[in-house]
Amino acid sequence: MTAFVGRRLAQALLQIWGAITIVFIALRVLPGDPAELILGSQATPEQLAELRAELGLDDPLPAQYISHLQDVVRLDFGDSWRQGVAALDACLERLGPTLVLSAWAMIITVVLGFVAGSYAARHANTAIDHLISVTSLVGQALPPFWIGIMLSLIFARMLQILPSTADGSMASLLLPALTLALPFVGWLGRLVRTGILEEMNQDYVRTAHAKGLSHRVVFYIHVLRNTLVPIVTMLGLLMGYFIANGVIVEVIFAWPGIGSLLVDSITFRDYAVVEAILTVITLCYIVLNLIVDVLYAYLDPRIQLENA
Amino acid sequence: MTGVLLQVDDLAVEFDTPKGPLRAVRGVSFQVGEGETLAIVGESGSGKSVTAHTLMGLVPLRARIVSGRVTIEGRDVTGLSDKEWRELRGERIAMIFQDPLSALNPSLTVGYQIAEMFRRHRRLGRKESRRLAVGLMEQVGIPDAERRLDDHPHRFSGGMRQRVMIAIALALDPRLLIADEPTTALDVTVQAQILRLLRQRQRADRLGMIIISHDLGVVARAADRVAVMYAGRIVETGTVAEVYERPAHPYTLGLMRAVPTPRDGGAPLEAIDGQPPDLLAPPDGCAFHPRCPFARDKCREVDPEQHELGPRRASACHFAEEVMTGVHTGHG
Amino acid sequence: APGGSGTGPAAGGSRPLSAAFYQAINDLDPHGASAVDEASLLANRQIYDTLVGRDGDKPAPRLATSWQQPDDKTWEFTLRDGVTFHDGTKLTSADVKASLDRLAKSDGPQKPLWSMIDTIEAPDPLTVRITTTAPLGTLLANLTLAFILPAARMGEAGFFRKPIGSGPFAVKSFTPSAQLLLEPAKSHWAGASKLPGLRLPYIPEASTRMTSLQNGEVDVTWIIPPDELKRLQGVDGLRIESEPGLNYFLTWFNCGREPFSDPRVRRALHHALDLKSIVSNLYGDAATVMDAPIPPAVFGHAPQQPYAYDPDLAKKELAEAGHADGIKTSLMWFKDTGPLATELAQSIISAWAKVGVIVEPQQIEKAAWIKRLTALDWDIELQVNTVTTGDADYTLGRLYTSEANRMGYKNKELDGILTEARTTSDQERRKSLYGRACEIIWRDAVGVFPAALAATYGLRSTVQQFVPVANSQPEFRAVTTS
Amino acid sequence: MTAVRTTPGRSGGPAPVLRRLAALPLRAHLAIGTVLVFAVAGLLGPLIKPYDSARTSPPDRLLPPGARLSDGAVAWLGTDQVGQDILAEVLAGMRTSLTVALVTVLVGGSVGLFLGLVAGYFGGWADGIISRVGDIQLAFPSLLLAILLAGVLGPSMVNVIIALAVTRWVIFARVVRGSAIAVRDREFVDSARVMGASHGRILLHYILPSCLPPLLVAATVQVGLTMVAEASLSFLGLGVPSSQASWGSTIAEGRDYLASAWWIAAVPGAALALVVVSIGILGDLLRDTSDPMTEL
Amino acid sequence: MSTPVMDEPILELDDLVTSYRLTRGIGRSGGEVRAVAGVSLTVRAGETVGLVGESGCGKSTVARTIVGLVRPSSGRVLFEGRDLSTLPAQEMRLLRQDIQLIFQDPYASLNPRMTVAALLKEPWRIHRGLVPRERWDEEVRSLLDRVGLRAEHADRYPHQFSGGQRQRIAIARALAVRPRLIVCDESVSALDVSVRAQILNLLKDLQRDLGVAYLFISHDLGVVRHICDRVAVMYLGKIVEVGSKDSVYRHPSHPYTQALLSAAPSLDDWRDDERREIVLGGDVPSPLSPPSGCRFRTRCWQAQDRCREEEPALIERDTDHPVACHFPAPS
Ligand SMILES: Nc1ncnc2c1ncn2[C@@H]1O[C@H](COP(=O)(O)OP(=O)(O)OP(=O)(O)O)[C@@H](O)[C@H]1O
Ligand SMILES: Nc1ncnc2c1ncn2[C@@H]1O[C@H](COP(=O)(O)OP(=O)(O)OP(=O)(O)O)[C@@H](O)[C@H]1O
Ligand SMILES: [Mg+2]
Ligand SMILES: [Mg+2]
Repeated sequence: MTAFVGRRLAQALLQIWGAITIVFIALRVLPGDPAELILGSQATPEQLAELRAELGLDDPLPAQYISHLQDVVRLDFGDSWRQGVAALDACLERLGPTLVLSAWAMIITVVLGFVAGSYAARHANTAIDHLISVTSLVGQALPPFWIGIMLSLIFARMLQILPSTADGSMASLLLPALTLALPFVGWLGRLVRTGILEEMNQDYVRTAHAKGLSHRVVFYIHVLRNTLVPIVTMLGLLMGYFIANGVIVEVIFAWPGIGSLLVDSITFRDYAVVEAILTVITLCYIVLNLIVDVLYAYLDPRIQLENA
Repeated sequence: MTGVLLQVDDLAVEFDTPKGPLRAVRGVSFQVGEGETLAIVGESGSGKSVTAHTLMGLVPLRARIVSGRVTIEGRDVTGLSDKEWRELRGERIAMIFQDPLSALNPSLTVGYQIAEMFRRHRRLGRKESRRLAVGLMEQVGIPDAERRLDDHPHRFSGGMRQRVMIAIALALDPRLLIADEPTTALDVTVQAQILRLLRQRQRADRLGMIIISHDLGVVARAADRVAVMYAGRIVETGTVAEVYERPAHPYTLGLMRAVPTPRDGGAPLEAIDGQPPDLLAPPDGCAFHPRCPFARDKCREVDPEQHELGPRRASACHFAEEVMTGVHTGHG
Repeated sequence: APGGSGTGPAAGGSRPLSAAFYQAINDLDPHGASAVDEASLLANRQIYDTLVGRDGDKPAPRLATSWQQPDDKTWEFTLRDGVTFHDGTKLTSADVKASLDRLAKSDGPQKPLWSMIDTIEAPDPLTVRITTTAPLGTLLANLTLAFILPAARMGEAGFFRKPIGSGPFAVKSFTPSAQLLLEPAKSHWAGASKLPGLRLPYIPEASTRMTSLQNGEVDVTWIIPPDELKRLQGVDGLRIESEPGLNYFLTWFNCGREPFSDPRVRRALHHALDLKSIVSNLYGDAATVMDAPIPPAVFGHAPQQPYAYDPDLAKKELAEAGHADGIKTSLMWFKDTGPLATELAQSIISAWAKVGVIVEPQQIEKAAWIKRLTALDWDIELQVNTVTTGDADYTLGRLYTSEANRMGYKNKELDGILTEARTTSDQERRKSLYGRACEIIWRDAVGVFPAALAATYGLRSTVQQFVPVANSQPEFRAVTTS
Repeated sequence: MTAVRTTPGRSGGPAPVLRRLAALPLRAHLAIGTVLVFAVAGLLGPLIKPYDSARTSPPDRLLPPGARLSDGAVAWLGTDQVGQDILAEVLAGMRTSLTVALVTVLVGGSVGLFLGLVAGYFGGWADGIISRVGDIQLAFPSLLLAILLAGVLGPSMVNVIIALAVTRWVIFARVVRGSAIAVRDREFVDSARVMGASHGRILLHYILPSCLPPLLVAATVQVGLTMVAEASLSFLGLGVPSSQASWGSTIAEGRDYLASAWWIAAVPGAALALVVVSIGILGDLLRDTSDPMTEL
Repeated sequence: MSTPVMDEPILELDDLVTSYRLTRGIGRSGGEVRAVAGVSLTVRAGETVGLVGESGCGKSTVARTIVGLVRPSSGRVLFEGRDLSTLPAQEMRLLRQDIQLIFQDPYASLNPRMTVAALLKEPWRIHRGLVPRERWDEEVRSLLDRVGLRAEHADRYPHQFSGGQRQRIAIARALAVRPRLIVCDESVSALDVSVRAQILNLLKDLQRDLGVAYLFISHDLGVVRHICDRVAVMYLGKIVEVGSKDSVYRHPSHPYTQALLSAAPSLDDWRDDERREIVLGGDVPSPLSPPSGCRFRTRCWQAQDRCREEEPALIERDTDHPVACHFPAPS
């Protein structure tokens, strides 16, 4: 177990290093210079040069890279020039809302996805099954922002039953979480459906019936548990998607999350914040995957952590 | 023979396939008595498994019982409801499958899967069920049962898993045990262990048992009586001695001659030519006639009925007597 | 949960007034990197105070009750007595000196405004004396951006996460570019606010912002997108107020580059545009066609004779300039520079196409736009500019000099006028000098100035005493709700 | 017209294909029909309804479907916020959106195919490096990576394709690697090795054919998802520049008019949904039939 | 093809050891399985040697090592006296033709995307010059005929055949390069008895006509007895007993061989119901951690202390029938 976690952590470190490097390369080669954005269009060349030197933008790239890595190890991404605070703080302040939103989206997806998926599996190849499958395709075919704006128009502007922006209430969570979840409800539903159908064909299900167990017991105790195994891995991925897709939803519903901050920070070349955010998201992602792996091993005893 | 445990009359099962109905079982009749082991042999696809599953009320997906009656301990079970079947399965009749790994739920402990029998059927508590499960595991020869109870199936070897399957099947003292190729996935030495265990349990509890196999050797070792299946029909029945010594159907004869024996001295085997028939469109007359060295015009036209050759000895060949003597003259 | 203590649309009397501007408040440091962002200024106006304010196009007393100029380069301000910061300490001349010193030393975008400051002295607690290296006509206008901080505390770490000022509202909580939550200061020299609180959420998506105004999540929001104006006017429970603004679209020609070094070409392109039709179709009431290089609300504005829409004349002039076969050029802008910017750009491009000027549209990203703009690496560009101080110097004096060289246009005469206007403290004189500058810029067609945007406010009917202002930085002290 | 004849004893041939086509479920026909209609419209669109981003007409802004324009033409699907005919814009946008999606999938697919084959077949350090790079990249949610790249590169069609293709190759590489590994140890590959076949031959004749069907299925799915992703980038202002009509940018720009001029976003939105759903259905069908064993 | 002299060794395995490295994560070694732990065996030209043993004992690994699919970690594979591992690649490729492998699963061993003709021509494409192109079609026909298929089958795909027919195709394909030795790894185990008989007969015919030698791997003692000249019994990576068919079957000397023979079901088993059968307890130990000393001692009913400490060598006693046991039964 410890060996497994150790190996996974080594892998995680590698991933983080890779992520930091990708971000560094991407940000340093891109056109646009924070000094100009900071000083605005009225700055003199001398002022610009001074600020660039101060920001360390004049050093050769390898030197910048090394010192950047050193800083990152100390969790020091520098200050956000736009907010005037440590980039990491600026980022962590926004992480909470994103996680809350993603968690709710996850709950909605899982509940609706499992209900739809098991219903479709039980009624495989009926009209309702096809309907569910087409609906799920439509859910993924519509741009998430379109779904979000429509939900907002219908429930907030026309019906006026739900708030359209984050105001701290539970009700204000509903629309953004739903927007985030909807495209994936059908996706998960299809996954659950095929999972169940596949599992139903397994020999052990036949054994369970031969044991004289009721359909409920066979389904809930034998089949569902095994269906969960592959799906749990997907859920880790899904949570990652939610954190990332949050960008769009956060913009629409003025949700104070990490995604909208990221987009702003890229636009304004707030390198420190971009780096902090991407590192934090990568970390979340990696931690999630680690949790998934452990959960996976718990659910599926065939996977042994020791020699996974 | 004492009481009849199982009586099957003219059972026929069809699959709905895109290419039309597939007649997997075509009028099968046999009986199994208390303390008796019936072996069903036949090549792949001859309908052995479908027959066995139907006996358990586990009619496969897209399959349908076309005709026939199945009586278990005198009770007609053909039209039972789901709930009634559930009370029968495990309690009165039980089943063991070929591949003991895939037949066990990979994510539940072995102990749970055994104890489940007591918990669901007998409504016993967790502790009590566990205690009984340990007892069962010891009975089927799993060493260190107490400790292994909480292991998952993948930690057991093939032979041990099959012992677990047997424990599950025997948990509620059923009267009839169906074993569908119980040792095919196992090594010879382990196969010997399992066959011995089955035989012991069957004798001790005076179980009625159906053992399904394509291995004539296994059948010879494990069974009292044999039913040979070909293309969805039983073509010959009798005691092991009767059938092995004097096959009464050309197919049985062919099977026997296709198996290498120490006595053949490496001489070429007498293979059965041709392919098993397409069950979507079985040939007219006797299904075996295209491959049969004895075939005549009658065989091409009339599908032979089972006919008695003696007490509980029957063959579905128009020329059974000829075949029986043929064996004698051919292989002195 | 995120968002702080706001409440849903149905909540009752004690909820804070919710006012959503269309830009994000990133930072509460009034001297920092975002010091001239309109959103930051909006926040700063509630939290801090300045020595001088504006009343129409005239300076008005705020923290300074009066001022005089002992000589051309010296200004003396008398402070209001009894002003306190939110923590109860008194605001004195030491605070003013410290704040102005900090501002002058800052690296932020206000730096150029304060480069001519020589010394700042605080001879007594209620007097501040500023000397400049040369006469500085714009000092009062610049001071409307100089927010005063408590000297003793402004250096504290983390001070600007929950800063203290002497403005009408104190900070309760702040999430950058998400939400600023304010509560009324206990006392204010002009009278304490009666609002239970003030919430300034940032709602990036225009349609969401409109939705939240309509379902009551937000009480005030501005700027209203032009296309929403008409629709909102008919909605129950809402009212629209608008005021000529300080924001305007400008389209510079790169006058240092062929073919735009030729004023005939620039004028021809002017004639090719039917700005009246374009602006009224696109913006309706939300913008007006400009008649000078700066909007009417700005001090120093002088109306000019509009260029007539005359495509034939345009073609003729182009031919005269040697471009009878037309011109191939490009127009660059970034997407969010202003409302309907892309649509405006497309309309302008279409109109020019009709006189044979083929313009490649270059909608680029803001950072790249700035880089190219300052490097003069462009043919034509479109942007929204803001006269932040409300004084023509902020725009004309800063951007149109040969030294600034922002669009390759160099004119010695104009340089002289602009320098004089900056260094004169006689406001009447300044006004006429800027009028002259407007004329030169207009005549030489340094750029096209398509539209001045109105500051349009949408309010719930419950909001009273709200004063719409040109600079998009309304004060909420006097606002009440019914 | 030549008669179609079938050779007895042979599988394949045109007649069975037609028969198989006829046996497909209704939704498959609908999906194929939709895709065909859109393909034809995309090809002929510029001939029917030319689109020019520089031809705006402010007086004709925001007209509802069926309205008459100032030049007398009828805008059957309405006009947008600069007075462009939505029909023309959607037709032109389809070319952009489909080009972006197809090129992205083609580029990502080719890179993924190559790397996946190498990783899956050779294993060892090549696999180690490729898989690790893939892991690193997957530690980045794909939308974020696309945002970062598109933000960095600036809005242009090529950049959108680059940003999206970079996020896709891993998916394809994983699919290919998976099937390559599955096939690599199959007995028929071993028998080719025993025969003395070279790596190149095995890769080309044995591994590649087995990797293509799952790759094709993944590609179909990704074409749809890429179109949606392109729209999302447009929403954030990082997509194809507005001078080049694309469904994504039209939907994104129409979002402010959903309450007043719904047709701007609804028409391309519906088109996008239709195409993506149709492609999705086709992908499902492909998935169901891609195994040659099921052709029996 | 000339009829080779029977006694000439064609394949010699010399203390062959083959291990699998278990990998864990990023290039980390997770230990080794010595699947073949020192096997010496000789196959002579034109003869059939059977290799029997239980699942996992390393039979397939021996086969895979011989045909070069895996590399031995030590020991040698000599083909006609030449060490395969030291040969240059070019010669190696040529030698490849001489040894062919037929697998267990007739469904998995043929490329589903190739027609039978393409499958049979594949080796000629690889080894150019083996058969001139213009004779390909003719050669395909004669190969099909050889294995009892009809010429019109050439254009079909493998999935259009039954299991027995597929195995015939696989055999035809192996014959296409005119090998001297064919390794049959459980080649008939997946087939029904009647079909199995056809294939066994075919293999025998081919040997008679072409003089190929077989290394015949199977767990079915009856089949091995039928087809082989000599038999080697393997247990956990080692050969425990080798000898001519008659001497091994009649006088098994190793306890494992005895148990195996007694456990193997046969048609005659019904005759003596209460036969003295030897039923071994337990399972084959894991090759990851084989027992010390004699590998069989954990299941051996006559194991003694010596078996724990000392590993018995495969010793030839009086006859040509070596046994690796400290206490072999007298033959
Ligand atoms: N689900 C199914 N759908 C269609 N046909 C089926 C299905 N299951 C079995 N069959 C057919 O029914 C026939 C009998 O099958 P069954 O499984 O009973 O054979 P078997 O004798 O058990 O063979 P084996 O020895 O291979 O297990 C076969 O021809 C098979 O193809
Ligand atoms: N690729 C591999 N990696 C690791 N271990 C392997 C590999 N292949 C085989 N082994 C192990 O090597 C041992 C011998 O395997 P091998 O396949 O040679 O046995 P076998 O005698 O052919 O068995 P079977 O009768 O089941 O085919 C087994 O323990 C097996 O688990
Ligand atoms: Mg079966
Ligand atoms: Mg093997």
